[in-house]
Amino acid sequence: MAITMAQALNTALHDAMEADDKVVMFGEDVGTLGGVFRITDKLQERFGEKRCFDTPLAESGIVGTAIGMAMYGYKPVVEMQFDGFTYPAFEQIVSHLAKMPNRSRGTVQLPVVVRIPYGGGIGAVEHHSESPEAFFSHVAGLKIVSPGTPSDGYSLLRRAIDSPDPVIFFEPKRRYWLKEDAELPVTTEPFGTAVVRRQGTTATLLAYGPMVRTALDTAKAAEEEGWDLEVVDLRTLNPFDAKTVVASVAKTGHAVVIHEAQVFAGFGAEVAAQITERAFYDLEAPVLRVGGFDVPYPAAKLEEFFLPDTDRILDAVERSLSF
Amino acid sequence: MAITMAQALNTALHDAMEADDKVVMFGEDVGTLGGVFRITDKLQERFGEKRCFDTPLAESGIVGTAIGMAMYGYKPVVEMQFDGFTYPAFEQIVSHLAKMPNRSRGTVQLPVVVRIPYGGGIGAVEHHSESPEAFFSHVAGLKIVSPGTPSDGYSLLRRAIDSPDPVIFFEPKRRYWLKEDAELPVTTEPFGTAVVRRQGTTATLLAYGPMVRTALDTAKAAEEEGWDLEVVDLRTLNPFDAKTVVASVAKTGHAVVIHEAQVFAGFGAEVAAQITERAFYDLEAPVLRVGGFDVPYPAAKLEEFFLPDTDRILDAVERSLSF
Amino acid sequence: MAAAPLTPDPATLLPSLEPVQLLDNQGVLHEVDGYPLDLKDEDFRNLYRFMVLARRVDKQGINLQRQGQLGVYASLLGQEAAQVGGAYALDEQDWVFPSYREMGAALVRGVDPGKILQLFRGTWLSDHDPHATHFGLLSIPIATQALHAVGFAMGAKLDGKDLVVMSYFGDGATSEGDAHEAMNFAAVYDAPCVFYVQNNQYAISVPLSKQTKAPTIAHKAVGYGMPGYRCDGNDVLASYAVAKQAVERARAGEGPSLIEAITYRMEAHTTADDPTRYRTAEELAEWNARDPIARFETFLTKEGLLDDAFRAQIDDEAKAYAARMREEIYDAPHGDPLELFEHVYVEPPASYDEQRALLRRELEAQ
Amino acid sequence: MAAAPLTPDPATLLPSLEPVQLLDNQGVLHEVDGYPLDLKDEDFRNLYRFMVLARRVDKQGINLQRQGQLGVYASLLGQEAAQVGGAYALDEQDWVFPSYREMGAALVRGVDPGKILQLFRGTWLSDHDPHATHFGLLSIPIATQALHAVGFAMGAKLDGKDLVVMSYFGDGATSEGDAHEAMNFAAVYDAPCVFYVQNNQYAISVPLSKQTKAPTIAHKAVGYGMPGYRCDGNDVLASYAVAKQAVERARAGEGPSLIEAITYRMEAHTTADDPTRYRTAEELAEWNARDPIARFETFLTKEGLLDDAFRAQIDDEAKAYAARMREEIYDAPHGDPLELFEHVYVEPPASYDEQRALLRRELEAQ
Ligand SMILES: Cc1ncc(C[n+]2csc(CCOP(=O)(O)OP(=O)(O)O)c2C)c(N)n1
Ligand SMILES: Cc1ncc(C[n+]2csc(CCOP(=O)(O)OP(=O)(O)O)c2C)c(N)n1
Ligand SMILES: [Mg+2]
Ligand SMILES: [Mg+2]
Repeated sequence: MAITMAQALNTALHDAMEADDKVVMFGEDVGTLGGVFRITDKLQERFGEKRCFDTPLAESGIVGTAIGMAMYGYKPVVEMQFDGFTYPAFEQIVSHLAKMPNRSRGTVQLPVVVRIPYGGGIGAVEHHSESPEAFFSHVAGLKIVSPGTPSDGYSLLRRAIDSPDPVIFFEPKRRYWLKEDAELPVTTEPFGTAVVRRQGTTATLLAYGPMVRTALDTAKAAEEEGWDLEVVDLRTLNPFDAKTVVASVAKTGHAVVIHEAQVFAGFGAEVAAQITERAFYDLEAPVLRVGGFDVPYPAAKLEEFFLPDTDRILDAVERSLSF
Repeated sequence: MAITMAQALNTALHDAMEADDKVVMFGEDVGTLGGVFRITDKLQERFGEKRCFDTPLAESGIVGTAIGMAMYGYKPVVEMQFDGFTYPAFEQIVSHLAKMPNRSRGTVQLPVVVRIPYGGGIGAVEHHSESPEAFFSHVAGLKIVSPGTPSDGYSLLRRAIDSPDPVIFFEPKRRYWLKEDAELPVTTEPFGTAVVRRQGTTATLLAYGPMVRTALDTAKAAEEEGWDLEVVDLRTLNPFDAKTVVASVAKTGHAVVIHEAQVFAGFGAEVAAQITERAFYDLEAPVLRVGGFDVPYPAAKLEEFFLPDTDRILDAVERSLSF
Repeated sequence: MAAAPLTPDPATLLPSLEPVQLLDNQGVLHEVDGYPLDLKDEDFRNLYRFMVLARRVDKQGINLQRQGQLGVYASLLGQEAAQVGGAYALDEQDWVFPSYREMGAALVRGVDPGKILQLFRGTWLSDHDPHATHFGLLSIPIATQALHAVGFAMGAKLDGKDLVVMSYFGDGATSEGDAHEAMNFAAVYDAPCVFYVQNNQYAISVPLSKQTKAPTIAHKAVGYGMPGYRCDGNDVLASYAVAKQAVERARAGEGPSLIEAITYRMEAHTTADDPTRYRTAEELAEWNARDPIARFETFLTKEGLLDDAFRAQIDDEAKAYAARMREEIYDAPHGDPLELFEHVYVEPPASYDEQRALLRRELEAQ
Repeated sequence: MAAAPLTPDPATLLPSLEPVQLLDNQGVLHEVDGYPLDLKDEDFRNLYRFMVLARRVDKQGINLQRQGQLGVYASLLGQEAAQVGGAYALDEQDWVFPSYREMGAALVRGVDPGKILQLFRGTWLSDHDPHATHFGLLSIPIATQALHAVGFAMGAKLDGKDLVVMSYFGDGATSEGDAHEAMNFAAVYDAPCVFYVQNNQYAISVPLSKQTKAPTIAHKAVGYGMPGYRCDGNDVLASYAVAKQAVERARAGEGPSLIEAITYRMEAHTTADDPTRYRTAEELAEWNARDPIARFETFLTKEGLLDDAFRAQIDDEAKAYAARMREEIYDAPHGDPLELFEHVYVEPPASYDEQRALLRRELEAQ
């Protein structure tokens, strides 16, 4: 059956609430409206206003109260309406959600999931297309997840909700309508397991979230050039599956890491550094990074020039191969 | 004359206010008290309550009003009392301070300096020893500065205040009492100019802010091992001086980048990635990263085990040399 | 106890529950003590003119979005009186810091609507020069602009300038920490600032009753020691008169205040929204009966201030505006992609040369 | 206008300016309407006991810092009545979410002071189990814990538990966005939560008059549609009685409220602070004359509740506490450095093995 990422996520939320009545859901417009992307559609109808409810317009408030509810014993799943509106909650996420289990010497656990529709490519106005994953990846105590397919969307979100550790769950909003033949419920590999989405020998493309599809499209396009690209989907940025990544790069000798966020100090730097540390002698060229330019996310009409696409990736592959 | 970093910074603020009456200073306890580290000592006395004043306890408020004052035509220098209390201002910094000049097509300029005493090593309680520079380095529109010596403290802060672009100015709080023979005012190189603090041939240590001193100490200690280490002080993370860095690594073939922040997705990854991209064939080993562990900043009695020190750096040098 | 109250009589801070209304639903003028109308005939006509223009310009915005010319658009339909009345109370040297729904206020400030729409088209992130019209950048992150307004007002005060700043935001915005910090800073520094809340009853789908349990939004002023006012936001005269009072207060150095203009968003939250999911046709009809323009029209006609010539003139002007908007927007090409690297820094990093070169190569390869 | 007020009569929300005081400065009890004292002799003695213990434990904290055993310490001297009175109003199942200055409240909840001090010593970031005593982690980022308190209360309510949460914070904390969001959420969800502000007149060096222009901190409650109360925070009976009323209100499902306990920090902000830079000896002397313990002592003595035997018993207890604290703190070794990698994740990443190995090597090399 063909399902979309949005359906997979909605079903995952539904099934998690069904399975465990400690799971509660809140955020701006997630109740009556079902979320601006309808990812929480029908959940309030099904589970009532007590388990799925709208909040006042205050992101720090949302994350802060989620922490308190988790201390009480609930498993809150909260939505930040858009990537760019996660920032008001930064302090609660960094100073408390990430640290409290450690601070408390394990006496407090915070099984909270912060869902963030993220990334660009949908022609949105500013602050609606950000890729803030690097910020949160740099915060010990958080797990960072970003699915690239509907099956992973379902499975990783279920795992995130079941996780005893706090999870920042980055939903690739431009892939909400991405389809896949899959039967729900579906169980894919656990956190910390990257997956080779396409076998290849020429070079490795490393991607996550919205860029997985782009990487696969690029691999297809690369066939014309006679290149056989391997595509690795990281799935979880933390934990980071160095093993799968290194195995692929050891095979191909070339690596290009891709994300939408600006390249400078982005997560790609971490991937590049890890590969270089762990597979130095396997590398025939430096790991190249492809991403957005080091400028603010631009206006909709210009985002195509900002965002990495097949051409920019192929250009990097070529530079790598001819290094 | 021997001056400390704290004196250099205080004098820089004083001289900047003297030189330009558009410079205003505010933050928590910066007025009457002169700041908890006394970096703004005597400024209110000298320049009056209108140009140096205490604010209510609200960091988003501090940065947000600084933006408004800069739009009006002032040059606000604001203090975040400690690194860990910058987070409430994250949205104002990321969504507005960094973006507004670009959003406005250059019709709005924001010559704001956000001063942040940062880093550990002073036995402080939690949230007082954070190194958040990687977060802000990943934000286009900001300049990221961190002096390692009193002279640079003075000169870079003067430049930051004169900068037409917003600057996040990271003051290495554990080096506030670091002394140097220098005559103020002093002018060191402009933003984007790293400096070789010690010439060497065996390997390059790359550091900034509080770790510059540690790197120099390590180079000294390394002499015993017969290693002649070069030490590069980055000074500004953005703009990043790839030229000086690459020239050094091209010479030594080995590079170790050092910061206090956790290594995972830290700024060291960017440095490592850049060096690898730009000096691949010069590298005899991967760029190694030395930093804090990927855990929350620990309690004071344990920080010595968390923080990078001479031993951890020498260990990395050894790994690099024997790679 | 030494902890004496900080202002003489807090009871005086308690806003009146009854919103100031000067024009009733039937367009009949009732004077209200303390809110004298200092308007000339020309002003009455101008208020009407701006409201009609705002509605027309707004309609054009929606249409352009429907025609695929804008990515999204946030309508002000129903809020014309609140927006225009508020902004009309300002003098030329004063400033407005808007959110994203303030096309009406923009018009009053003389901002070209076509420029405002470029944000929604996605040509650039903002296209007007705030310094030319004293109308700040549209601000999407909720409540954040209130702090910019306060900082600007603090700057003006420090500089000894006669200048008042008005910050618009919504009912939902009052829940954000930034709104709180802004009002507190303004009060502490006696900043010449007016917080103008258009209470249009919803934050997207969330009704005011789920946003706050405050008796009214105006009551939030009490906690900052500043006056809070309520006005019928569908009555342009009340909106003006109350704003005028707050503006004059700020101008006289008496500090900030908060205005709650009670109104209703007749359209969807933005063109991307489906309001049938969260509100009823009855509610809509109820508010439709309080249309801000119709009411004012009745009044002006009775007063003999609205003749066919003037209507025709406004109509022409509205048409011209709309035509110009279509012209400016319709298939407006995006600018030079290489401008991505402009305006980020006055002193850009060296790495921009490499990145610009990459983009140039990509553009040439197309 | 349809926009009817959300609660019946906002005027009833206006806090009384006069703080509730039951014991005057001379230790004479005056009954105050609406604040009946439901205390038995044992309770009176217990309140006294906790205050004396708090002062002794606090003194020990300062001394341990002076002896180099703690990195820093935040004294509660002068705030004993406010802290103890507030916490004493809670039942066993209730919770406290403190800031960093709540040693007195911790004592009432049965938390071992030595454990609290481990944070200031730097042994670990927190050392008590919040679930054992229903006393949350000390919270240093200002006002953030108020949101945790609200969330906890929301959880309890959802779960149908009879449980009230009290969040302590300071006068300075009221300026933070988080305090605002916490109070708004609590009111919107009718969370069984009491916001207990110790107005000790300063946020480090910043006096209340520069923190806010609100008539009083209690008046901030109006903007959330909840009751605000003021009490003499140096009067343990008033602090208790007002807190009790707010707690019972929350317990009865009537929602949150805000208490301003007016008191004074007699010591430096922390041991790292130099208060002579920002306040006068006269001010200090004035507040010293209102000492919360002396006043209560006079009262208890008159009532015959305080005899030498009881004094001696408390004295012994206090000495034992202090001795135990010294024992727990004095040269307390830090724990195993390898614990750095514990408790961060229940399911740690693979990379921890490498990092743990590196640290192990470093430790062995020493
Ligand atoms: C910080 C932040 N959070 C969330 C959003 C998403 N959002 C856009 S408009 C809106 C509702 C705003 O309601 P209100 O303040 O009443 O203004 P109105 O749209 O009714 O004019 C929300 C939640 C945002 N823009 N910024
Ligand atoms: C978010 C944040 N900003 C700044 C600080 C630094 N700081 C610690 S205590 C304090 C003053 C707090 O004043 P108040 O809330 O009145 O509590 P008190 O210390 O008087 O008990 C400040 C500014 C902090 N801990 N957290
Ligand atoms: Mg609204
Ligand atoms: Mg205080």
